[in-house]
Amino acid sequence: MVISPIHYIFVPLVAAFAIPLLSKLNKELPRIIPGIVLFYNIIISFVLMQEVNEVGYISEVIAGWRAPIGINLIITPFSGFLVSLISVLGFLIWLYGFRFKKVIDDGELRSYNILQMMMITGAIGIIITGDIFNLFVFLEIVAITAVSLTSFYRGRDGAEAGFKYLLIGGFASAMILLAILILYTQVGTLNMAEIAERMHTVPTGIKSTILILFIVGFGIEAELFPLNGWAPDAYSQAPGPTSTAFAGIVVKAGVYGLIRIIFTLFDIEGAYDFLIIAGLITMIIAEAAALKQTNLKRMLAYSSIGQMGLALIAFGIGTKEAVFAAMFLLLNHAIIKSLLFMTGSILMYNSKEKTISSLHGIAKRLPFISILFAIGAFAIVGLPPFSGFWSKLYILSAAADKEMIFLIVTILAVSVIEIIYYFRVVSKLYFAEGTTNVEVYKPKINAKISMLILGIAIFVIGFYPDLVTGYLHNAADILLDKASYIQYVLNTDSTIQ
Amino acid sequence: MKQVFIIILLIIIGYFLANTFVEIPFGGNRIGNVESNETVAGYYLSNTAKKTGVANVITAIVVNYRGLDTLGEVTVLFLATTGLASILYRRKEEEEDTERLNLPSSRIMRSGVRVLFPAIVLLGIYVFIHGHLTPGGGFQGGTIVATGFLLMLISYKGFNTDHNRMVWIESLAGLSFVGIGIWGLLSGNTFLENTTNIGVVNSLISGGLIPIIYIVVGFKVAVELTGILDILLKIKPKK
Amino acid sequence: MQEQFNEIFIKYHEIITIGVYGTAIALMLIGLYAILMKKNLVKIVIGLTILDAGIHLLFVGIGYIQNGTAPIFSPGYENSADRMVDPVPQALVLTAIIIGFAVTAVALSLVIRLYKHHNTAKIDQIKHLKW
Amino acid sequence: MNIFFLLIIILFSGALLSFVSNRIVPKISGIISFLIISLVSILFFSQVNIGETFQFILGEIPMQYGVTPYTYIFAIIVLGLGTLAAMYSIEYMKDKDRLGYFYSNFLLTILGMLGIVFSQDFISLFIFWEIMTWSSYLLVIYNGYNSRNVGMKYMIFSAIGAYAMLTAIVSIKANYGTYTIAEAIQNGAFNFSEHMYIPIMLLVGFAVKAALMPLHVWAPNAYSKSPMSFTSIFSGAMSKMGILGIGLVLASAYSYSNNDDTTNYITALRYTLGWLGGITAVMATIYALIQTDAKKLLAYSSVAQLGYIIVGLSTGTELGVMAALFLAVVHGIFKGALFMVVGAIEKQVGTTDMTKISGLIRKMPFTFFVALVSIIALAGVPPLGGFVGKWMLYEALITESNNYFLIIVIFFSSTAAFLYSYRFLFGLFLGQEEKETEHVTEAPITMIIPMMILAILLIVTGAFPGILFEPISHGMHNLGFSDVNWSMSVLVNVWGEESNMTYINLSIGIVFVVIFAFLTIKGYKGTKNVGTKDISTGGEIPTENENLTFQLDFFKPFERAAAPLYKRSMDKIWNDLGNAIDSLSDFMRKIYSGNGQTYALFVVIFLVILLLFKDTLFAN
Repeated sequence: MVISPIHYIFVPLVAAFAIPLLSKLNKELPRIIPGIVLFYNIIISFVLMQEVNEVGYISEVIAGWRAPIGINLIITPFSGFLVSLISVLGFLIWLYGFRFKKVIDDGELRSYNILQMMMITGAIGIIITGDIFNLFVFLEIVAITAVSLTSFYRGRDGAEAGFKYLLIGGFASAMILLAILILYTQVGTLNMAEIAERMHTVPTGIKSTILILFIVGFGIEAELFPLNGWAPDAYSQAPGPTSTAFAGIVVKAGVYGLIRIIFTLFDIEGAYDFLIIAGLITMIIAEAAALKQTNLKRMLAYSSIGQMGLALIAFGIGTKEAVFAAMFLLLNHAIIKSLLFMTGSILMYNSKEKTISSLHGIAKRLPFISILFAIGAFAIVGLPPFSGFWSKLYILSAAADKEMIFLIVTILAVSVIEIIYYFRVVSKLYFAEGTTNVEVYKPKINAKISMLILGIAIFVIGFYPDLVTGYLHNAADILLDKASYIQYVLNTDSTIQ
Repeated sequence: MKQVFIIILLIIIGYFLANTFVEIPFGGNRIGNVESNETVAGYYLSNTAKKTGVANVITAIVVNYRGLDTLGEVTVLFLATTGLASILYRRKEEEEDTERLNLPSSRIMRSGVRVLFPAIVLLGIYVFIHGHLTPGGGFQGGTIVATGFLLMLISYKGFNTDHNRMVWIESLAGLSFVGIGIWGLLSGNTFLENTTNIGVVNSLISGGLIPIIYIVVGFKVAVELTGILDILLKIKPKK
Repeated sequence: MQEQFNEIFIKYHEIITIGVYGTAIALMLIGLYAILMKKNLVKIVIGLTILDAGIHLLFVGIGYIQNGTAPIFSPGYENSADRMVDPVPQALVLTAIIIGFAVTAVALSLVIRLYKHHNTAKIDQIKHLKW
Repeated sequence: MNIFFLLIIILFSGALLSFVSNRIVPKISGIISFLIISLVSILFFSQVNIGETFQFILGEIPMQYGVTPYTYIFAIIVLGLGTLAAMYSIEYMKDKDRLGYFYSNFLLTILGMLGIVFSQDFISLFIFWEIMTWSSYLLVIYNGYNSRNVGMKYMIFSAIGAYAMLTAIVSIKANYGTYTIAEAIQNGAFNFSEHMYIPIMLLVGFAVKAALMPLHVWAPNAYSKSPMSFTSIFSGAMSKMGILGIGLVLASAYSYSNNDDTTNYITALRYTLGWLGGITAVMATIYALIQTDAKKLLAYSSVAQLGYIIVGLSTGTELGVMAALFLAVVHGIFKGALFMVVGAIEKQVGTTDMTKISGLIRKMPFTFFVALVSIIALAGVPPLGGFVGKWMLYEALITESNNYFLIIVIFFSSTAAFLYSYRFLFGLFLGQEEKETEHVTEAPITMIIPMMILAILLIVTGAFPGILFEPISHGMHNLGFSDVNWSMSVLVNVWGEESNMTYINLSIGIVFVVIFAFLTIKGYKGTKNVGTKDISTGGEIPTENENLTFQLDFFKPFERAAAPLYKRSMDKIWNDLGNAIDSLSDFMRKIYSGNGQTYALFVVIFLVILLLFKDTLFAN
């Protein structure tokens, strides 16, 4: 059995269905199996990423029907990159969450592991599927698991956050369903490549209505401004590993969905400008809201929303350099924000009042966590030589090429706000007079390893960005080359390429 | 005030939706501007009987052409059950303090349900076994079976589902669905590929793996729906 | 009988169209209204299902073709593929319904949790997480 | 391996090493960092050839390292001062904790500055600039939580500056197709006629570090709150990085000014900068007068001195620029020395509040000597380097600019500088001894040595300014200015008159020494040491805790006269702005009301808005 994209889906499914049975065998198995599965994902990813970088596309059809008839899974360099990122992060998050104290103390472990693993699988599915309705199904997998995980802790607020998420998420699924419905009446197919091919036959009025419905639907997952009310609540109430996965994985899938819709499916010029405007508003409001937060995880959530706004701006600029920069930002954001959430969750766990101000001088007690948090904070605001700098530079450079000075100034002004609130936390961690004899919970070695890996990644990419730039350039080129995508999906007969 | 504002918003949405659907003729023979033989629907209608041996085109689409959707769907259900279990999770000691919600049910209800229950379950099983021939299939059949269990749950206080057995059925059904998919990958080229003999259209044993998958789905849906109902009913704290 | 139906269909096509689409869209709007106006959590969940129901109805509606039959090759009707209604929306709506069911189930379980913690089911009283 | 790389790697690994080593052997990281910086200095001055460049590609951006004659001047400041400060801080920091943290950031700051000197392209310039910024931020907040707001202000302004710079950099790339500094200048990136915002943004970025007027508010507090061994390079060397940039931009801007279009802009720019520099100098001087904390006094004085330098650069003439560069180097030396002096006092006495201590001259004679020499240089009194610079500056202003009002302003501020110089010297070292300072002893030898070296350098540069003229004139050639005639200690002005610094300095010097000796001998005989409390006025004997130091209300009348100026400080304006942004953001987050239904309403409103504007938004 050669490694092919479907392995991303059936391996976790087998594991998910088997876990309830295996948990009768041994109490530890439900915790260990997801790790094996997620590690296998990494192997698949690297095999496929190598391949896709040379070939350009990898397509696999399901049930033996060629592309428009059956569902196909397609890996482009861009999606291959995202999937690899998600796989690696997924594994690290598992490693981090393995024996995560509060999860064990509070809640049903078996469900937790299944849900966490399936959320990652759903996100991967969103990215690799080539069929619009299949995308919807995977989106729902993510939504259900995400909501359940948000309400995982049995405290009062978990359910509230979960309900908000569900309400808005229900909206999202309704909108996407409606959009798929109208789209189907116009093009008579559900395959994305074929939709893209036939899109020019759709009347403009209907086309823009479909696009709007899609934007609202995926915008909710990608945390666009007026649609992201659920996000800070969900991020702050979910268990630590889950909020890490939200920031590192789920939101990436949402953004990818939005980008796929706009870049591949539609050929509407205005959509790019819309992305810029929406991204800008999202970024400004989210960062402004982050400035005054008292809960660390909530602050990180707003910051995450802001970063996604920046990514959308970069995608909206639409040139090859800009798309490349946006991908770089996604990479950076995944790594850095995951690190921040991982460390932030542990910090918050040790804070009695769950506020930033109660973290006075905790660095003395938790030096390892604190320094990683500081590194993450430095990286996310884009200070060289950390990795966040490069993505910011590339985005600005791409914006400058299009003479968008106002955009540059706004992005940088927002960055100043970002610096303020991150540095406020860092200096509080290190320089406030602290109560030093408080009992603190120190993470176990597995969590430390996974955080350390992310920390090292920040440095490696920061010092040597060329490690990824070549691949990402290729990915950006292919993402913008819609014609070859259509050509490839529709005219290749062989089942696995 | 808020009400008026919201109604205005809804009217605008309604207007735009209506505007869109005006351009989609109801009952029209064509889909959009694409000739019907170019749509996937056209392909399915003209090729299903030949290529899959399934009389019910919808079943062919659900289970075979778009089998991954169905797998995803089953997964969604499975995850909903799991999620429910985690959201409404109770510790051992709390578990003892809760009991199932028992609505006061009349004798007529109890007697009627007792009579109907086997029939309903049988109907359900019939529906998912004949999913490839007649309207219906795994989901519909599973739902019918679950309805039978719902009736039992609300009318008999002492009726309890066997959790252990349900977990087994659920897991095995799921595993066999994926297993069939993997078997397609091993014996053919692609996941869920229908590599067995497709048989004669309109006979019970036809369509290769499609009816088997649908039966599996039927079991899974039935068990999962019952499980969800069971969990949701079991919320009443013991006095 | 078939002819008669055809005749009626053509004659009242407009009205039927408005009836089918209008009902579906009206359902969606009712669902939206419930979501936006009703304070009770359960009613909001019901609104969500009504919204879904409207969309499902639209799905089925667009698949219909004039004078169509169910897309099942019953014995003796093997060659009637051109008269069958579009099967794809029906297959999709099946999936959509199940997903809707799952979402509703999770939503209701959350409502149970919320009611237990807050002792109320009013959405505007459940806002501990804000700003 | 390439020498530039090597130096940077040595510094970087030194930073890591000093961080780690402190955990293994306590207190060793000071010595390590001193050795590392010395090694780097030796390697730099022996191995690096001016003009040599090294190119490589990082992140798909071609980068170029090298040293031009112009940046060489700044390398001298950075490495010289850095080595001495590292030596100084071994003792100064001895009793503090988090030494690993301090020294690793110290080395990173040096790395950043050295990197800026090396950078021949904007991206590496920016990278090193930011490294310098955040590592120095970490040092500013070193003294603890109370300094947090100071650090925050510093970081905010640095970020504003850096991002203004980044905007300019990416615009240069977009419009002129290069990141390399030399090519950008060649392609006319800084001519003001097209893309005027590029040079302005760059200037803003550099001006923040040079503490130019509206952007200076971080400086006084940041200078005074950070550890003194660091402040000596913070104020002495790091502010010069801003000068480096401003000089570069202005020099290339001037080189376009033969073009008619740009001449007007350039003139406007010169006036603006000149005035900003002048106002900075005056205001900072006035503020320096009322400070009672010696550190703060020096901090304001630093800002004022930087103002002079910018005035010099703004003249755009050979003499003016040369004066500015000369002042930059000399300022680095004497301000470095002065902060070290204050640091020594802080370490030995425990406070730098001038109302609490006085009469340290007997306790710390060497420190006093250094302070005296540096203050003389600062005030621009003849025999020392400061005088030469100011002389040149005045000459440049008088002869080649007809902006007489600016000259008056500069003169005024220069004169006012005497007042605070006097206060500093008198307050700390002269006057009666306080009881509290009885136990005070002279600073340790490793702290005295660097201060002494700096003091001697000041005397040497005063007598033979040619030592500095040589690298500076090379640098000016590099910037495109023709040269001022100079020899080792002779300047020739436009009228052809020679001013021989040796004669001027020697004659004034001799007069000074004679008077000094006379006063000392005469004064020493007749003085009787009394404490401040050893008085009685009208039969009243002051109690122990009554503060009667000479320093109290030192410039009270002046303070009263300048009161309106103190009321409206730039500080307040910026604070109001910050508060406004704060409350705006507080308002914005109210959008997230916490009610799930409201969020749903947002979604619907968003949908409706998009639907209503769909034709304008998504018209194809």
